[in-house]
Amino acid sequence: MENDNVLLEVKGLRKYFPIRKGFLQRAVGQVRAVDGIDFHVYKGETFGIVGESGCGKTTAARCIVRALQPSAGEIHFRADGGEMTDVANLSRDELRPLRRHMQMIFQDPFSSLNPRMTLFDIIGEPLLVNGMADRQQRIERVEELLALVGLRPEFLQRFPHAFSGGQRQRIGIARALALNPSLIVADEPVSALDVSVQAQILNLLLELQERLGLTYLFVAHDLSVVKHICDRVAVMYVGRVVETAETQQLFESPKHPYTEALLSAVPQPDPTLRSQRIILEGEVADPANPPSGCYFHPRCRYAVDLCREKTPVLEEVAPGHAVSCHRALELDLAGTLDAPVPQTAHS
Amino acid sequence: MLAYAARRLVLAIFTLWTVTVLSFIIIQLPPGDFVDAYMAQLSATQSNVSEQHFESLRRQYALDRPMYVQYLKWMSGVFSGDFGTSMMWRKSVLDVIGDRLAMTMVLSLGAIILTWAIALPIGIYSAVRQYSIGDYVFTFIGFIGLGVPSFLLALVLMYLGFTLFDSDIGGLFSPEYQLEPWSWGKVKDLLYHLPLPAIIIGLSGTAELIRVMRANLLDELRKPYVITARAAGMSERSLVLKYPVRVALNPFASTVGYLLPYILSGSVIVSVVLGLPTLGPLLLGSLVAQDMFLAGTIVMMLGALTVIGTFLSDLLLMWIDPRIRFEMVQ
Amino acid sequence: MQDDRQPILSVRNLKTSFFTDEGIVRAVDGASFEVHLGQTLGIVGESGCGKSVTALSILGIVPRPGRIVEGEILLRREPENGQAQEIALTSLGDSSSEMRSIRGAEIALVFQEPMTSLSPVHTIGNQIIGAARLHRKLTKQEASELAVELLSLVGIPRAEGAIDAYPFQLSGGLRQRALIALALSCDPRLLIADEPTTALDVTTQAQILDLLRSLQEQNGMAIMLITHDMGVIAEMADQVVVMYLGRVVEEGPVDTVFGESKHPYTQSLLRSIPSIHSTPKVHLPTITGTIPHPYNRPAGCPFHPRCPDFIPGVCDHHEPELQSVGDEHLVSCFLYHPVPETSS
Amino acid sequence: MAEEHNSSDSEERIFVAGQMQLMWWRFRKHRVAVVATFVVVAFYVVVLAADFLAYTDPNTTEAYRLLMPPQPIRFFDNGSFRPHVYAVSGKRDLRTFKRVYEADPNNKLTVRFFARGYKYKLFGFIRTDRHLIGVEGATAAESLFLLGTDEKGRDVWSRMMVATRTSLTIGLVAVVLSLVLGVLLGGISGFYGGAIDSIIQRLIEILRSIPTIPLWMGMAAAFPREWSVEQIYFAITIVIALRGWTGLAREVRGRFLSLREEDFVTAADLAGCSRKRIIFRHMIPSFQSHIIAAATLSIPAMILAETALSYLGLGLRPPAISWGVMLQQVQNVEAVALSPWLLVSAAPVIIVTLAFNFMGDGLRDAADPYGI
Repeated sequence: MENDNVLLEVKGLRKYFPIRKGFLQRAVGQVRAVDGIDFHVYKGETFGIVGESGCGKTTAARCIVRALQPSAGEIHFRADGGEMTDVANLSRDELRPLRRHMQMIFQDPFSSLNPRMTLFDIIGEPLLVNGMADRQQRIERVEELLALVGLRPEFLQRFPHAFSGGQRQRIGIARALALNPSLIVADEPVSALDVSVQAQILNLLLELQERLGLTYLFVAHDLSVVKHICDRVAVMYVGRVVETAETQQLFESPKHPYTEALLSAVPQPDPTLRSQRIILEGEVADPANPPSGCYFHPRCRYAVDLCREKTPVLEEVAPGHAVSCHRALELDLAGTLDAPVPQTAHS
Repeated sequence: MLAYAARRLVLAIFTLWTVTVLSFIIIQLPPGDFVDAYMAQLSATQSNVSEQHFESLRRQYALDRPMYVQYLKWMSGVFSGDFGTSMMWRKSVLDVIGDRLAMTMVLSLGAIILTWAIALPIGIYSAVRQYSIGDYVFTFIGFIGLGVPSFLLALVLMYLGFTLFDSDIGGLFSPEYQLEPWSWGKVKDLLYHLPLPAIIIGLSGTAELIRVMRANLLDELRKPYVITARAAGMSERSLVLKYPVRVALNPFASTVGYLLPYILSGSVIVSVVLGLPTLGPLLLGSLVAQDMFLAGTIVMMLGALTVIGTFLSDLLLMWIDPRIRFEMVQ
Repeated sequence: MQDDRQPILSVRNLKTSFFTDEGIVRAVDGASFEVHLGQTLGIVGESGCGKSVTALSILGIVPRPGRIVEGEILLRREPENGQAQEIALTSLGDSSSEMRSIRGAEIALVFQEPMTSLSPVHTIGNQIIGAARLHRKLTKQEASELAVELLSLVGIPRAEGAIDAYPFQLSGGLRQRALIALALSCDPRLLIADEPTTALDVTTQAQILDLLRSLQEQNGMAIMLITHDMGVIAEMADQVVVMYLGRVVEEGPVDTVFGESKHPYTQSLLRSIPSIHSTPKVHLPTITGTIPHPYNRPAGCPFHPRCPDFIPGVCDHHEPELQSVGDEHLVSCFLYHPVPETSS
Repeated sequence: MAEEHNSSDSEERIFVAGQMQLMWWRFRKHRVAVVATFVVVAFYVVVLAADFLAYTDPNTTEAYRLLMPPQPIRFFDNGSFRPHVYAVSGKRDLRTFKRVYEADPNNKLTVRFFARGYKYKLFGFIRTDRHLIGVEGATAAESLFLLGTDEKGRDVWSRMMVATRTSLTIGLVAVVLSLVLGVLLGGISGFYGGAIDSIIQRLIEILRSIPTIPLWMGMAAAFPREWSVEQIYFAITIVIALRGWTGLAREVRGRFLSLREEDFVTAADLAGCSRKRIIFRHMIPSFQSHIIAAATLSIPAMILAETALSYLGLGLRPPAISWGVMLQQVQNVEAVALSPWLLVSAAPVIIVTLAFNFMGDGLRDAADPYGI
């Protein structure tokens, strides 16, 4: 866990969206989509960000690849094994040489591919704009990439409309890999896909990581998927990280009541595991108008007066396990155990 | 809700101001100034007008001062009810316009009401019975309505009226009421003459609105809440009328915003063809005669009518759409 | 007691097709199942499997150009004069008054999109009152009291105020509760919930599923739960129907279907889902290929091009029938029963 | 791991079909739009060959031929194909003082193809005096008036051919002007957003809320009397375009705004594409077809605007010839009643407006071949 191994370090990242109103569209308030988050990602691991809709996970991911300009904070990224660079405040031109090292996979396999371009143009574009001018060379590289993601090289001249959602997601992955990036930010890459196709894409992601030594920042709302693919996880709630730990540890012994409830709410595809769920009261807080103190306190069954008054900070409670909860050390929360799943009979 | 209304009001006032500037530009556009034109006109008919008279006129309209002073002068006159002098008629512009403004409003309002009364049911029918023969027929008629400019329609109808019924369909009054003061009889006569020009003016707008209503409703009919209502056991007829039609009405109501300029435009030119006692023929006459104060005032009044009408329709929309009432506009 | 085992709804060999310009889409192609009072029947399948069309078919509201082409849907009504009444819904006209008196009153629907399943310009109360008064003789006052009662029953806080709220003023979870209140307005005996939690977050989903369960405990209605989420099915259902491309491939009690699944599709599907209990980072067994487009449905068993146990010459030539493989456990697969003599 | 994907040839054809190909397939399904396109093309053929299709100098006045009704063409003479018209003689009715015309069946004037007539330049550079049809070597008294004459004795058919050229090019020029303004301002508005966007949006709202015809009339009335036909022509197009750009600007802005949010645009940004490449390689190709459709739909309004202004006497003025100018002669019911054939120039206005509308409709439907 030396510092050299850190590929990405996010410090105090904030993204506020102004709420505009009136004739002159003056900003009358802010949606604190991402409200000061810190985490780091080691080289070669899969780091998951998980949370419910509106928790800011997608905004955070988009800030990190600088598809959005962060409002505040630092994003240190190590390109090509060199020095760490803060990419949060670089200009467009300064950013360009770094872009190739971090790429993104999108949630929607339909809107993320330009319907007016062929696969060759889509996957070859990053190559072209980054200096690979020779067409033949690009054709070869694109064919190689197609094979890598499990598509036939002959599909080169086809347009995206020829492909199903899962295949389109493969195309998106091929595009992201074109420049040999070290970090891939995957924003809900399987949540728009059918169940039977999800597994194909998850397998592909794992396989590619092994072969190419990729580092993933994996954003998802599906805890089962996160559990399956991530080494370490950060749980977000209303713009903040409430808990971060190694996956196994987080799932086995969560330290934040929100994580506990989240884990308990996931329905399992196994009727023998039906159990009493923790049903959270109320709704996710409004990031434009969050409650006082700990944002989670109105829904927390362990909340005490302190939680209403004071905002907790993310503190390490065990090596590599940080929680933002006043009562983290006193509570004994339930996690999920790795019960051996009865394998379905197969004749 | 108040914020929304205030926003629309500010915009309306701003638009109104732009209209006055544009009207003023139109007054100023022809070469030479008003007094030059007036002089030229007077000297053609009579020659014994003193130079002092012109000088005082020049001073009255601040013609020797910079343009913005002239504008302010004119505007301050407008606020006190003095819109300038019509040289063609040699009296104050307001006197010339007389009740033609009211007539224009009555005609436009009539056209809007007819447009809605025709477009709404046809639009609903076409959407609910999509791809039926009736839908095709109405769509076709709608296209004709879009294709035929209103003044041509007026001409053709006039020709048909003349050849088939030997009657003149022009005018808003029968000859016997033409010069009469207002009476119940005259109002009835007006109502009798109103529908035809109103339909002619409203036709292309009607065609457009049928398309709008049909498209809106088709969108709404595909929404899940229609399935919810259907699954609750509502009959198709009451379901369509209660939910999707009601929802589709909102964008429909906001069409007044562009319908009104459309209708006033149409009314000007149709009035010229049919010789209706509205602002249209007066505007044409004043422009041909370069009677610019009159022309500018009419353009301004027509502009103001649309701005006020649009503002009123915004308020109407606000009243019927809870999403705006509760300030949830995206 | 005998009567209790009688299903409230029986669907037999239901076939619903869409006759489009591009061709005929057989959205539901021979579905048979039964729903019992006080029980939850789960219908599960991926996109295009026909689960939603099945729901619409039962209610007789399949949109054009679709229609039911074959099959029988029997609804058993409350016993009258000691004699249970059976109505064949398929024999009633879609817009007949009998059908309408059943819709909403006997069978109610909760639709998938809480955002758009309620009219945006009518208040919640207005919509519930409207639905309640369709089938019950209530004054406006009574209906409005009922609406408040229903809204608090489904757990909407400050129900008196909520009846005057518009849907956009409520969050997704509350909207879904309001929709359930609307469905309950006429005390239906069968509630069809079509992906009721798909658009919701996990914690809200848990709330809604909990609500459905407690409502069922209270009034003993039957629930037909349609979803693509195997987890939700395992959690909620008593009986399960697994569909693929319009056909029922397997059905039976939930423990049997999940524990001893027989159809290769069900087996592969269950194995391909990562679970928070399974070993992480392992290669998930997958189903090869993608779901075919409904216009190009494969001949024979629709699953054969993706099936690991594909028997050439059999699966691609004959359509398997749904047949018993055990106690209440039905599978439609040639691995378990003989190939028909006559070629189809 | 490789995806098996077997496809038939016809599917393969669709899979490798580009945007234009898909749009064409989709447009082709819209039968009325295809027919309308042929009509529009036919009209523009007339624009290119107006003088060839005319047979009499459209400005030649003939005092003895005022308000002559159309001369029906007869195709067969004693069983053989020989298109001809009867010569017509006019005299003044002494009771009504109107000129009445009588056809003389004994004086048959042969209508020839590729006949010689007045001199002109075909397509602007080929000097010729050949016309599609004509009556050769006829005296002033023996001529062809397919659609009759107007109140100055000019041939309505020939005038209509030339008027078509004027009216249809005005529509095109005005739409090009609007397009330039609209794409420029709409693009700026959508791309930069913020205060610039607000200002342009308010400007558009204001321009759209003012009734167009009075505004146009006011501006058109200010054209100096001494301006040449060409000057007025361009002034008119500018006046029309001043209002016409607003719709297109809105369209462009809306597309820009929604495209900016598309993931594929973000992806291009992340790939390191320059702004210029994102705009020209990703955004513009994505909405150009919509803009073309919107522009097509706005042409009829431009044509109608010119026609209306000219009809009122505020647009093009004689000796310019346009549909509106021709319609000036039917200002009142008497004129319509006495010489209804003068209304004939309303027909092309209506036909071309409809054709553009249908064609635009088809284009709009086909503009996005990738779904909703």
